[in-house]
Amino acid sequence: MSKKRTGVFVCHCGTNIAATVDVAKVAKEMAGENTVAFTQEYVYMCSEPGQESVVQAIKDNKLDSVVVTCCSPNLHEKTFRDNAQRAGINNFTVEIANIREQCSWVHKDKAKGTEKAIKISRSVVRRVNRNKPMDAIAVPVTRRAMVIGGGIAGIQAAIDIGNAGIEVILVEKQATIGGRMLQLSETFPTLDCAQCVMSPKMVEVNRHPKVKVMTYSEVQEVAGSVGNFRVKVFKRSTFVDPDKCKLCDECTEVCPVVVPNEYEHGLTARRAIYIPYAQAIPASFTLDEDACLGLNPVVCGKCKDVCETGAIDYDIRSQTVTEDVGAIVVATGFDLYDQANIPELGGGKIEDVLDGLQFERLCSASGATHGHVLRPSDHKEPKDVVFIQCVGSRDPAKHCAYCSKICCMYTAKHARLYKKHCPDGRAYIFYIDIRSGGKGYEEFVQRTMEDDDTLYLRGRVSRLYRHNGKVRVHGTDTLTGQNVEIDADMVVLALAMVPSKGTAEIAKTLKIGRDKDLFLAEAHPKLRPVESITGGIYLAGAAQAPKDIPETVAQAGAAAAKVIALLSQATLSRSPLIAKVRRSHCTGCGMCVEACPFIAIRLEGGKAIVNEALCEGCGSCSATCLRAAIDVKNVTQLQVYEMIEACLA
Amino acid sequence: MEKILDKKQIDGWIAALTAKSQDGWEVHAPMLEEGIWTYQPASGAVRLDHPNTNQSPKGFAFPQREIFFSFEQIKGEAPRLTQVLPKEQRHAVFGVRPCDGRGVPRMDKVFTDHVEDPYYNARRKNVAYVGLACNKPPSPNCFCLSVGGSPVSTDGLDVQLTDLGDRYFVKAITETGKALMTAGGKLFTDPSAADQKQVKQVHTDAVAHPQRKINDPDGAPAKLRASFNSPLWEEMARACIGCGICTFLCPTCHCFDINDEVQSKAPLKGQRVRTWDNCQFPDFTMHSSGHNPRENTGARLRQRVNHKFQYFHENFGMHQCTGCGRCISGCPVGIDIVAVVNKVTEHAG
Amino acid sequence: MIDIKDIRDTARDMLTKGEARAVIGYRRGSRGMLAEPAFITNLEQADELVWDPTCFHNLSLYLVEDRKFLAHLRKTANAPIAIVAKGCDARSIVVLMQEHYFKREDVYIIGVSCEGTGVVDERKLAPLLNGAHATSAAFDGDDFVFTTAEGEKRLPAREVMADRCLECRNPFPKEHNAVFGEDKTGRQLAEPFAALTRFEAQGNSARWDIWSRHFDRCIRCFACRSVCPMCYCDECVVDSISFPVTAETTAEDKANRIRWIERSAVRSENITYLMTRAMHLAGRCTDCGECERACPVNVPIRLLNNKMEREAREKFGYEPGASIGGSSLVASFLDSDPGDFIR
Amino acid sequence: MSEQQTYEPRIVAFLCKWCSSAGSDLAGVSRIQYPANATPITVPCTGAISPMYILSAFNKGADGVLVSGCHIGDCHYIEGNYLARRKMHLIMQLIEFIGVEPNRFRMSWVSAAEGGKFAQVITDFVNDLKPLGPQEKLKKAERA
Repeated sequence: MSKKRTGVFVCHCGTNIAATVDVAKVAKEMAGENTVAFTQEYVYMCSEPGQESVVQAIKDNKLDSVVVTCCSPNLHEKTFRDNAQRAGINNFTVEIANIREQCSWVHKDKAKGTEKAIKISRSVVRRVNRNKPMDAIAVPVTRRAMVIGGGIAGIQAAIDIGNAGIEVILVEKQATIGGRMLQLSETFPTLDCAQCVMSPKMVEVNRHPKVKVMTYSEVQEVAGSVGNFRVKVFKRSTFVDPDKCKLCDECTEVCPVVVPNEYEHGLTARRAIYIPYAQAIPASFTLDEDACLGLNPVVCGKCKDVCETGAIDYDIRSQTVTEDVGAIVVATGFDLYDQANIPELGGGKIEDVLDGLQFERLCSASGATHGHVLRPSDHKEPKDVVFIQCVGSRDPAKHCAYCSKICCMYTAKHARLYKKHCPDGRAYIFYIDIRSGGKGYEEFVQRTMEDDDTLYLRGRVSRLYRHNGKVRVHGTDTLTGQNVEIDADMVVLALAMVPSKGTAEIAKTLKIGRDKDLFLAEAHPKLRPVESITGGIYLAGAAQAPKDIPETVAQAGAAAAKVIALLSQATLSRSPLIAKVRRSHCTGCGMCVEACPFIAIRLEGGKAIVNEALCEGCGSCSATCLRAAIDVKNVTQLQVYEMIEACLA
Repeated sequence: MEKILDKKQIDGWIAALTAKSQDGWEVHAPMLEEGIWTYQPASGAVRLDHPNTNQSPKGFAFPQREIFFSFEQIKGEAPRLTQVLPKEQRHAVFGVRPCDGRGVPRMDKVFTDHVEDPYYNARRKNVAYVGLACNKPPSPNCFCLSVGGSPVSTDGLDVQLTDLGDRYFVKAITETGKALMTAGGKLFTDPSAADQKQVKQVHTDAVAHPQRKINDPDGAPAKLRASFNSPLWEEMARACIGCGICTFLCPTCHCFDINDEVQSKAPLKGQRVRTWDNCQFPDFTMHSSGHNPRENTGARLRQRVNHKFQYFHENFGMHQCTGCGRCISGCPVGIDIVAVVNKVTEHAG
Repeated sequence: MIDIKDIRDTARDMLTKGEARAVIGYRRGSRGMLAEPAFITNLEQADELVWDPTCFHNLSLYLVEDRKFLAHLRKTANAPIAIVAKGCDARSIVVLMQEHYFKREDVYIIGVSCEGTGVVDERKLAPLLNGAHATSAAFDGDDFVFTTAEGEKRLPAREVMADRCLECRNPFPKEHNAVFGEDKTGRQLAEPFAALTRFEAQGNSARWDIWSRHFDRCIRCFACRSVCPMCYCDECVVDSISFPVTAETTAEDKANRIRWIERSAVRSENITYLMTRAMHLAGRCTDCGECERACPVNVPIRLLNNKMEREAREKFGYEPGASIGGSSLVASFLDSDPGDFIR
Repeated sequence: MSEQQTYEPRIVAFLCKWCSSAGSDLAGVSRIQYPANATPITVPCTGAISPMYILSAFNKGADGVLVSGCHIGDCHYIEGNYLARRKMHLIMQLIEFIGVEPNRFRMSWVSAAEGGKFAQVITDFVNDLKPLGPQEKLKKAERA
């Protein structure tokens, strides 16, 4: 084996590095390494002349590997790897030693900074010494996509992907697509009707030749990785054949079972057989198996008897279907923060204290009151309505630390809707401050205050309780410093947005992370806001963070664009830095198989075998193997061992 | 030179040896720690009531690890080597049992007979062995009588002590021994006729004590040679686990390995060290091709036994084994060199 | 009480019917009272089998050797191998099967219950015999009976039993094909982990004082590793005595071995060796105690393994050798694993 | 100056690529100052950190060893940090058991967004290591 020839390129980064690190000394020390054949320092290695000099140096000195000691690899690893390729050597023999973010920027003492920079550089030189040239792995792509969640985000993403000619499967847990947006009455700041906007979208997606809509379905299991996922979807039986159902509603008339209607947030009840909304898609009834007396003609069977078209069939079974897709968009939306967590505001037990979505349903023409704002306790028009913002939001000590972003706007909208319904009523809004960034948003809030005569009170509400048939609101107005007491007919809480129920499970199933607030985590907060940390899985809508409809639609479009770009490639290249088994040392104990988070290792003939398409190169296998019989390429145990040695030399 | 030393005076003698600042001795004696007897620097309260030490005293001349030289190489320059010879320090080892004493000339043969090992020599010339005769066998696995030794052998020793109850009968064997005794000066008294008589009796009784027995030690070399391909080896080694207890505890096993221990890669810096090796380790004869001429425990057991009772004998005219029995007592799985030699020689006819 | 005849009959039966190609058990050795491993392949040898308090050895080690031997010859076994196994030994066999080292049907486990006692600790026995050497040892209820030149010596087993047996929680081989002796699971002769608890009661610096002396004493004969059925790796990561060279081994493989420790038996290297071994046995060690018994310089290796065993049990609810299909300690996790040490 | 003031502990810091290494980058971008005692080694995931690395670092003379990764639930590889949590618990217990100061080993969760926390973790570790003095117990002797 010919001797290794490594080039070390030390960047000054202007004075960003050179001010704290004696770059000349770093270069000199690296020149003392046995494998280093060339060293160079330069004021800006990443500049055009800097890059050119690297390319030239590789050629002139017949270098086979390169260490650039500069800024974080996140910034210029790709730059210099591309250069290496231009110079005719393999890009995986290039590594970055980070002496800026991890050294010069965080230390002032030049002697200590230099010493640390030398250790960092030396350890990377030792690592590179054993880096192997490698080619990216080409993986064929399945040109199909799945969108999980049939709200506005999911619908938009599905339509956009479908329009690019790519097959999409839209999976929705509920009996209808439409999600939260379908439950809204009007939307801010234009006050246009949500359903009027939503219904055509729902119809469009349902009729789209490239989109297959699966409602009442849940993702059960996901295997594979970017480009090639295999998804198992559990499709619950509705016991109604949508093709035969004529929406005559006769089944509900005879159904003896009454349960709270979750689509109306418990404001109304429904039967065991029901349709969520008139606009539901698929336009078909659903038989709620849990509520039904028994799916058995002997027990009840009234709905089946009354159905003229024979659409109801108790023998339709739930089934699990397997779909192969190349990319997945997760748009699982949000729920409201549970009122039970806020006992001082009644914990959800005080009558006429509603949450924002319940109020939406009251205002909605398709809702329980057909668009009349009536209070649930006595069905009278409320005269004094108190809206409370930031309930559960912006309270790191007790509830959610973050701002739910849309509550200022929808509370203003609620006040206006209320005033439209009851022009003689009084609307009060408790707020901490008003956040109305967005096109036309600030004007909208101003109009609420000025035109609609809504009373904005700056302060928190400390307590709610029933008092003389009303809800007594104890609050403070911090601007006047006065305590405020209002006997309200109705109170509406702008509860924090939280990831929808089941987000934890879906994150686990998809192997994507969640952030500190338990929303789905984007790969990078600035630069990769619609990608999850797992390749091929994208995020859209409120599952990623609280956001309003236009933002949601924009993100859905962005996610769709990412999916289209991904699936437009004939093959994908995967990082070749994956696990490799040393067969001579493997005893087939199977610990790596168990430790692997990606089900990428199996035993065959008493030895572990890595599935290159599935391995992500995390190294859990190598740290678990007692025999060092499995290693991640280019981050082998031997390399880490030598890096440790270099750090302590 | 023959003297009597009151047992109470032994610490005084050791103190006298240690005291002389110019060419003072470092004295080591068996001490009981964590249930095992080891040689430790003596600092009073030396009793010499040990059965035998857990490890033989061979490490004084042939330590388990020693540095040959240190090396350093700066990139582009020639390597610099610095020999590391042992410190000039004299060691007097007390309480050496006759079997271990007999190990000394055997080690000398290996390291000084055909070749001069400077490291061994540098240590060896500075070690004196103060032996202690075995009034009765200290271990149920003793068999020194079978290998040409005796519980009262003075072979390899500089001084021999014999326990006479409250006092030792002290006999100088070598000039070094005399010097050691002279250093004790008036602590020693001249033996009476009764003392002389008692020593003789003690020695006679010691030899008469029953021991384990190798049946045909003299015929062993030829019979082992004839039994090289015997299936018995594999059978008897079935239980062998390939650990290093037998050889590491042995007073005459001397195989070693040489390694470079690198401290720094750039500049290259480190030491070349010698460590004990062990023919029972599976990789002892492993070739880099993967071929191993002694690929099973049978071949390795044969190597150990034959080395002791055949090869060494052929080279030096004596059994290498001195019958201390440590390999038997120490073996976790019952491999018993006496039983092995007897069985092989019996089957050889 | 186990009648040795039962074990011998089973062995003979297995061999006669060809249901086992060999029986691994214990027989009388040539050294005083001590039993030694026996490899029985014919009927006459079956009568050599013994069962007494010196049957220390965890014979599952020889199942490992057997598999290695067969692999070396590229042979497959034509019949299972039968093995006499105590509770701890049987758990070792379970761990080996958990790690796919061999299959359940490859082994016929002749379980022996330790009943109310266990194996003797020679180091405890020696002072009680006043210099005499025992030529035989036998179980007798809660006593051990030793024969010496001075006659018979009866001692309560608890006084001379190995600590591992006193502290044993499962003296009965749950996994077995045949089993002899009464199941006395639940007997408690000493608190589990009693020796560990005593040791841990000492402060940090006292513990270091003791351990540093132990580490200094280690001669790296590797008896602890050699005697351990779990140390079945062809090449030990810390100090190879048997680098497996196969057709697939490249020159690079050979050159790229990591020297985690040097061969010098000095403290730092001994520590790294012993600590690595303890880590690698975590969740796998079934506390047969053979490493500690074999150690020629009395390093209390069991304490290290016990420490890991207790952590696994108390913090992760993990019992080594509990089931063949069970998960491995370090390849699995629970959401409830303690994390309060993490900042 | 007393020895304690001049003594600078040497720390090997194993950082996972996705969270803690990124967190240390953020500390850099934010110019949060912390002591220069810790040399980072970036690995894909804490799950890839073999206990051998810890032992080896101490063997080679590290005064302290830090392992830092993603918070539970945030692992880029989903489960790697769970596996690490268990392994590191065991190795930490073992190190302490033989009488090495438990403060010589540390594990932390530092996310990509926690630049300040990263700096704090290093600062605290250095402060905790200084009173302990050089680590001699597990260190290979220069020449024995």
